Amino acid sequence: MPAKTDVVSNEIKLQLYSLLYKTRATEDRIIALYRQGRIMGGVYTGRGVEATTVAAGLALEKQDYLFPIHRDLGAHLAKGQSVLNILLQYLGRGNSLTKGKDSGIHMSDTTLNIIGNVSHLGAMIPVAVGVAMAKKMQNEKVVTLNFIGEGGSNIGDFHEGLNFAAVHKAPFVLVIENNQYAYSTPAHKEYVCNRLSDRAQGYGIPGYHIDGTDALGVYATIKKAIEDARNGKGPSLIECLSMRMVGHSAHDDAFYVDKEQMKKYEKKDPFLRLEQVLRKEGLLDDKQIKRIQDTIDKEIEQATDIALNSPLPEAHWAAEGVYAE
Amino acid sequence: MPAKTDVVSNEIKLQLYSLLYKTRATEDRIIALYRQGRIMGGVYTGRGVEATTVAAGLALEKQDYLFPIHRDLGAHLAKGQSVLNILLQYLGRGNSLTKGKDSGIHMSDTTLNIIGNVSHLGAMIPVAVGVAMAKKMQNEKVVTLNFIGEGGSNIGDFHEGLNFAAVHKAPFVLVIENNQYAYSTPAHKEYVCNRLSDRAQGYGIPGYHIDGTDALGVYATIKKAIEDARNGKGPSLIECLSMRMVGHSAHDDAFYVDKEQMKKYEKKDPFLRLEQVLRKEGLLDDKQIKRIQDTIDKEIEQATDIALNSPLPEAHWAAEGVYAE
Amino acid sequence: MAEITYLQAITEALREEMQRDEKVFLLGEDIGIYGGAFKVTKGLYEEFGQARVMDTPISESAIIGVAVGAALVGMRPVAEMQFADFITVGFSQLVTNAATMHYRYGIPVPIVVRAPSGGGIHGGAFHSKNPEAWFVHQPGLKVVAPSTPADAKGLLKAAIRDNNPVLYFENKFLYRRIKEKLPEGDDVVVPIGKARLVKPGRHVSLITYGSMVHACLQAAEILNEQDQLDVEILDLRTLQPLDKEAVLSTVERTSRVVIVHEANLTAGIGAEVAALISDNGFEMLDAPIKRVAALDTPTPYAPVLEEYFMPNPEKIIVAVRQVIHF
Amino acid sequence: MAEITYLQAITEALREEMQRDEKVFLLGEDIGIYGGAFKVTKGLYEEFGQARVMDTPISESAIIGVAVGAALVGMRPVAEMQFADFITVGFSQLVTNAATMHYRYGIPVPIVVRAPSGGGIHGGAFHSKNPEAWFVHQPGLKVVAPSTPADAKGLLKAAIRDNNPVLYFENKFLYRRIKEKLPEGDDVVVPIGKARLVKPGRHVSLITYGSMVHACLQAAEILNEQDQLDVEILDLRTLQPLDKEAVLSTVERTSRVVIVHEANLTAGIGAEVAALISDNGFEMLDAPIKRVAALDTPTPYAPVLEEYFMPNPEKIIVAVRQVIHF
Ligand SMILES: Cc1ncc(C[n+]2csc(CCOP(=O)(O)OP(=O)(O)O)c2C)c(N)n1
Ligand SMILES: Cc1ncc(C[n+]2csc(CCOP(=O)(O)OP(=O)(O)O)c2C)c(N)n1
Ligand SMILES: [Mg+2]
Ligand SMILES: [Mg+2]
Repeated sequence: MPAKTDVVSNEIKLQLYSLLYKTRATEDRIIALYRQGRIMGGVYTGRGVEATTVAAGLALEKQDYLFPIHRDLGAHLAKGQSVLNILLQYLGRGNSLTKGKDSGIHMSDTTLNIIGNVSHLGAMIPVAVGVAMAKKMQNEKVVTLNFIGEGGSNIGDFHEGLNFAAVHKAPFVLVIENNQYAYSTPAHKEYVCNRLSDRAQGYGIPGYHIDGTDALGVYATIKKAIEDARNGKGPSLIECLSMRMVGHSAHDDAFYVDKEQMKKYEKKDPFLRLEQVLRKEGLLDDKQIKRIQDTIDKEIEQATDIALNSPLPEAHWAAEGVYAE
Repeated sequence: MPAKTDVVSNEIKLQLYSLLYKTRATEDRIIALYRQGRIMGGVYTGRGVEATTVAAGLALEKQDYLFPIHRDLGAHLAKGQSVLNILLQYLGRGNSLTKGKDSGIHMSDTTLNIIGNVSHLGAMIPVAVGVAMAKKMQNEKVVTLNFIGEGGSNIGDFHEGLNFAAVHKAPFVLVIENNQYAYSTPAHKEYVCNRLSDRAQGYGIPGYHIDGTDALGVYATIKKAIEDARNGKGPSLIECLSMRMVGHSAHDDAFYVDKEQMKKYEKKDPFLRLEQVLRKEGLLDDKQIKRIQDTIDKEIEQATDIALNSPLPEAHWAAEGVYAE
Repeated sequence: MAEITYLQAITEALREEMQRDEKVFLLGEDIGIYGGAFKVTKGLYEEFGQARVMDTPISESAIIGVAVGAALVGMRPVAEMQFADFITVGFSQLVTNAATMHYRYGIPVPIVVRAPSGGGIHGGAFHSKNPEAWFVHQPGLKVVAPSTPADAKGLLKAAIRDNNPVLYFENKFLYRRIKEKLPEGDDVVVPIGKARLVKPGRHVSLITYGSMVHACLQAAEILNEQDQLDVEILDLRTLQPLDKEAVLSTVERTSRVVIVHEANLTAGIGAEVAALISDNGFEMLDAPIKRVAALDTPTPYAPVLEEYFMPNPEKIIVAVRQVIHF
Repeated sequence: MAEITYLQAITEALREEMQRDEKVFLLGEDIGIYGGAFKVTKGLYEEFGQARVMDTPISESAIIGVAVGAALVGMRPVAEMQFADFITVGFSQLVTNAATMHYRYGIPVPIVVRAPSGGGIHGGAFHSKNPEAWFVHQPGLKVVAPSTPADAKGLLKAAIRDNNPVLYFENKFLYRRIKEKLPEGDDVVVPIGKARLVKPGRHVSLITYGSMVHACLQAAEILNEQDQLDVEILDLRTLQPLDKEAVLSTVERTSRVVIVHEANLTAGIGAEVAALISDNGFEMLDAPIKRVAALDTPTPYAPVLEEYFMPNPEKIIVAVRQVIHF
C-alpha cells in the first residue's frame, strides 16, 4: 500500500513536475549528443521510471545520502545536481565532477551528499548501508537511500546488504525500480515470487509494493520510509512498479519487449500523469507549464553550450589520483 | 508446519534410530582421536542437529544427490557412507576418499552421489542447484539436497542460488540447520526476521519451519519436499530449528552460549527423543537397543583400527591431480 | 573459405560444439532471444532452444556455481559473463569451487567461462577490465586469450572439450575489427598451452597476447621501416599453462625481450613471463626485460585519458628501442 | 619492555589506535565477546563496547562494503576476515568499490581489511591461503604483510592511519610462535612502502616477506655454517607499493637473488619482484633469479602433503646453492 498522497504539499507537487520535465529533457539532450557522436560511453535513460527516481531524490533531506544507479539522472537532479555537471560528466570533460575519469552518471558530489555508483549491480547496497550505519554512529539523524533494478535484486549483495542493514537497524531505504525488464530479460526470468517487496519479510523489515509511475504516491511512501528510518525504525524495502519505455541503452531497440505492455504503460506516463493531476487540482495551467518548460529548456541549452566548450582532461591526469595522500 | 509423521514406516524409524546412534558414536570417536592428537585439522560435530541431518540424508533416494556441509556426518552415513571412509578422511590417510588432500568431512563419493563441500559457507548452494538442473536436463528424476546454517544463510550465494533454483524450477531442497549459533554469534545478530523460512516467499517457493530435533517430523517434511521436487514442483526451503549442543568446534568451550537455552534443549536431545518414541511405540526395547548399539560400536572399533593402520599419503602426491586429463 | 570476424568465429565455435555434443549448453544474462550483449550467441537460441541457451537472473556467482554443478554430472556448460568485469562477483566460485574440485575430489569440472574483456571502447573502469592474471595465480584453472578469428574458434573448441575449468577471455575491441578467412565448417582445435609464432624475427622478441598482438604487429612494421629491425612476435594464446618452451626459444633466438599486455602492469602476466625468462633464460639475455602494459590505474573513461592509459604501438616502439640500444 | 607475541602486537595496535582515534572501529564475524576466531580482538569488546567492536552476520561482501561506506563519511573501519580465504566472497567490493573510488571520485577510502593468512596449520585448501598477489594486481589497494611483532604493530598502525584501502595479511602460523620485546606503549608507526633489511650479507639476497622471513633466517644460518655463505635477507613488508629502491639496492650488493614466498608460485609476488629486477637490475645480476614458493596446487590437508607443498629452509638452500654455483 502506498502512503496517502494528501500529505504531499503543493510546493512539492510542483517541484516534482519541474523535475520530471527536467529529467526527461536532459535525457533527451543526452541522447541527441550521443547520436551526434559526442558522447562515447553507454547511455541509459530513466524513461518510464522517472517518477520513482525523482520522487525518491526529492524525498531526501539535504543531510541525507543518495546512492543513485544507472537510470537515476532524475534523482541526481532532485538532490540538487545541475544539468551542467551531468552533461560535463557524460562528455568526459576535464572540469566534470570526475575529471573525465568515470563515465555516464557515475559521479559523486560530496557537497550534495550524492555518492556515485560502480557498474556492478547491487554493489552499492552494502556501501550505502555502511554510510547509514556510520551516520548513526556519529549520532546524526541522516538517512541513506539506494536504488536497485528488479534484475539487480537477484545479486548476492542485495541479500547481504539488506540483511546487514536490518540486523543493525541502519537508517536505510532501498528502492526497487521494477521496470519489468533487465536488459532483454523479462522479470519472470529474473524471479518468480509474487512481489519483490515480499523479500522484506525475510529480513524482518517493512516492504512496500507501489505504483512507480505515480510520482505523488511514490513520494509519500518513500518519505514515510525515510522518516521511519530517521526515527530509528530501521530500513525499508520499497518496490516501485513501472515499465522501461525505451531500450536498455541508447543502442538497443527493445525488439524483445512486450508491445501490449508498452501500450498499457504509455497511458501511465509518469510525467503526463502528474501533469494531468496538477491541472485537475488547479496547480498548473498552460501558461505555467510553458514557463516551467521554457526555463528548463533554457538551462539545458546553456548547459549544453558550456559543456561542449569545456576543456577535455589533460592526458597525463590518467596517471594521477589512484591513491589518496 | 511439519508434514504428518504417520507416513514414516517402522523400518525407516529404526533406520533413523540406528543412524542417530551411529552418528553420535562416530563423532565421539573422532573427538577422542582429535584429543589424542591424531587428527590435525578442525573438528565440527553435529551434536544437537543430528536429527535434521540424518533424516535429510535418509529421505534421499539412491539416485539423489547429497551436498552435506560441516556438521553433516549424519547425512553422509545416512546416504550410505562407511564409518571407515569417514575416519580415513579425518586422519588424512592415503587410502581416504580424498587421498589426504582435503580435511574433515570435505569428501565426495560419486558412488553414493555425495558431493563434498568447500569451507566457504553457502558456496555449495549454486553448485547443488547446478546438479539439480543438469539432472533435469538429462531427464532423470533426481533431486539434490544441500544444507546451510542459519549463520551461513546470510551469504550472497544463498540468495543467488535459491532464486536461480526457483526461476528454473530446479529439483532442489535446501535445509537450514538453524542451531541458533553461528560460531559465537547468536541468531539475532545474524538475522532479525521471524523465521528464516519466511525467505522462501521472496523466491516464490514453499518454506517450512519445523522442529529440527524431531527426527520423524524432519523426515516426513523433507521427504515431502523431495518428492515435490521430483514431481516437477520446484525447490523448497526447510528451516529446522535445533540447538548446537557443543562448542563450534572441538577446541571451543562455548562459554558464550545461553545456558538456559542449552538446558531446554537437553530435554529435546534428538537421539533420546526418538528412542523414547520408538520404545513407546513398541519398536524398541532394551535388548534391541543393546544389539543395535553393540553392532555399531563394533563397526566403529574395527574402522578405527583399520584407519589408524592405514598408510599416509606419499608426499609427492601433493603435486598431482590439480588438472584433469 | 569464408571471411569471418573474431566475433563470428566465437559464435561458430559455440554452434559447432553444440551440434557435436549435446552435453554442451550455454548460460548467461541476455544470451537467449537477445543473443547476448555483443550478439555472440545470436541465432543459437533459435537453433538449440531455451534449455541449451539459458537466460539467467543477474547472479554471476550462481551462474558460475550452477555451471560447476552441471559439469560435475556430465554436462559441458559454457557460461557468459556480460563483461569480464563482472567476473569479480563470481570470483569465489571460480577460485574456490571450480579450481580445487579435481585436486581434492578427483572430479573433473569441464566448464568454460567466456569473458569479454579489454578496453579501447570508452567503457570506463567497469567495462574494460583485463582480469586474467588473477586466475593465472589460482592453480586448477586454465586461461586462454585468443587474438585472431582462427584462434578464437580453435581455442574455444579446445576449451569446451577440455576437462578443466577454462577462462576464455575474448577481446571485445577485436570482435568486429578483425577478419580472417577460415575454411568453412572446419573443425580445427587449437591446443591449449601452445603459443603461436606470429612473425619470426632476429633482433627482438615481443611476447604478447590478445589485442596487443595487433599493436605489436603495427609496432614491428614501423620498427622495420624506421629502424630496420626484424621483430619476432610470439602470441602466448594460453596464459595458464604458459608455453615455456616457446617463450624460451624466442628468447634464445633474439636475446632481447619486450613483454606486452593490455592489463595493468604490476603483477600481470608480464611479470610471470619475465620471471620465467630471468630464471630459465638468463644466459640468453643481452638486455633488460621490458614490459609494456596499461598504467596501474583503473581504466579512465574520457578517450584522451584512456589513450594515455593503454599500451599502444608507440609505447612498444619506445621499449624496443630501449632494449635494442642497451 | 614487555615481550609480546605477533598476535598480541596486532591486538595492541588495534587497542592503541582505537584509543587514539574514536573514528576507528572494528567489524567482523565473532570479534565481539568471543574475541575473534584467533582471539586477536580479545578484550576490545569489553573496553570499547559493541558499537566499536561489531559482530556481523556471515556476509564478507557486506562486511567490506559496509566498511567502504563508513569510510566514505569519515570513519576508519578495520574489518576482520575470519580467514584470509574468505576474502574471495568479498573480493568484488575490494577491487571494484574500495580500489577505484578515489581515482574516480576523489573520495578517500581509509579502510583496513585484516586477513589471517597462510598455511602450516593443517587447515586444508580453505584455511591456508595466501591471496596477496590478487590484490597487488588491482591498482588502488595497498597490501602489507608483516613478519615480526614490531612490524605487525607498526604496520597496522600505519594501515589504520593511511587514507587508502589497505589489506593487512597477518600470518596465523606466526601468531603465537614468535615473540619480541617492544617498548611498552610505544607508538612506532612502520611506514607503508618501506622494506626492512633483516640481515646484511655479501653473497646472495633472499627477498621475502611474511612467514618466509623466518624460513630464510634458518636457511641463512645453515648456509653460513655449511657453505660459508653470507646471506642478505630483505623483508619486503609492503607488497603494494613495493620498495623498488630497497630491492634494487640488495641486488646491487649481492648480484644474486632468490625470492621466497609462501603463496603459490605462478603469478605470485615473486614474479613481480623478478620482473622488476630483470628490467631495472639487469646489469647487476650474476645469476638467474630463482623463486621458492608453494607448489601450484591448492593447499593439501595431510601434514606429509602440506610439508611437501610448502616452501621451507631446505628448498631455499637448494635454490641459493643453484644461484651461487651458477
Ligand atoms: C553484476 C552485474 N552483472 C551484469 C551487469 C550488466 N548489466 C548492466 S544493466 C543490466 C540490466 C539491469 O536490469 P535491472 O536491474 O532490472 O535494471 P534496469 O536496467 O532495468 O533499470 C545488466 C545485466 C552489471 N552491470 N552488473
Ligand atoms: C564465507 C565464510 N565465512 C566465514 C566462515 C567461517 N565459519 C565457519 S563455520 C562458521 C559459523 C557457521 O554458522 P552456521 O552457518 O550457523 O552453521 P553452524 O556452524 O552453526 O552449523 C563460520 C563463521 C566460512 N566458513 N565461510
Ligand atoms: Mg529492470
Ligand atoms: Mg548455526
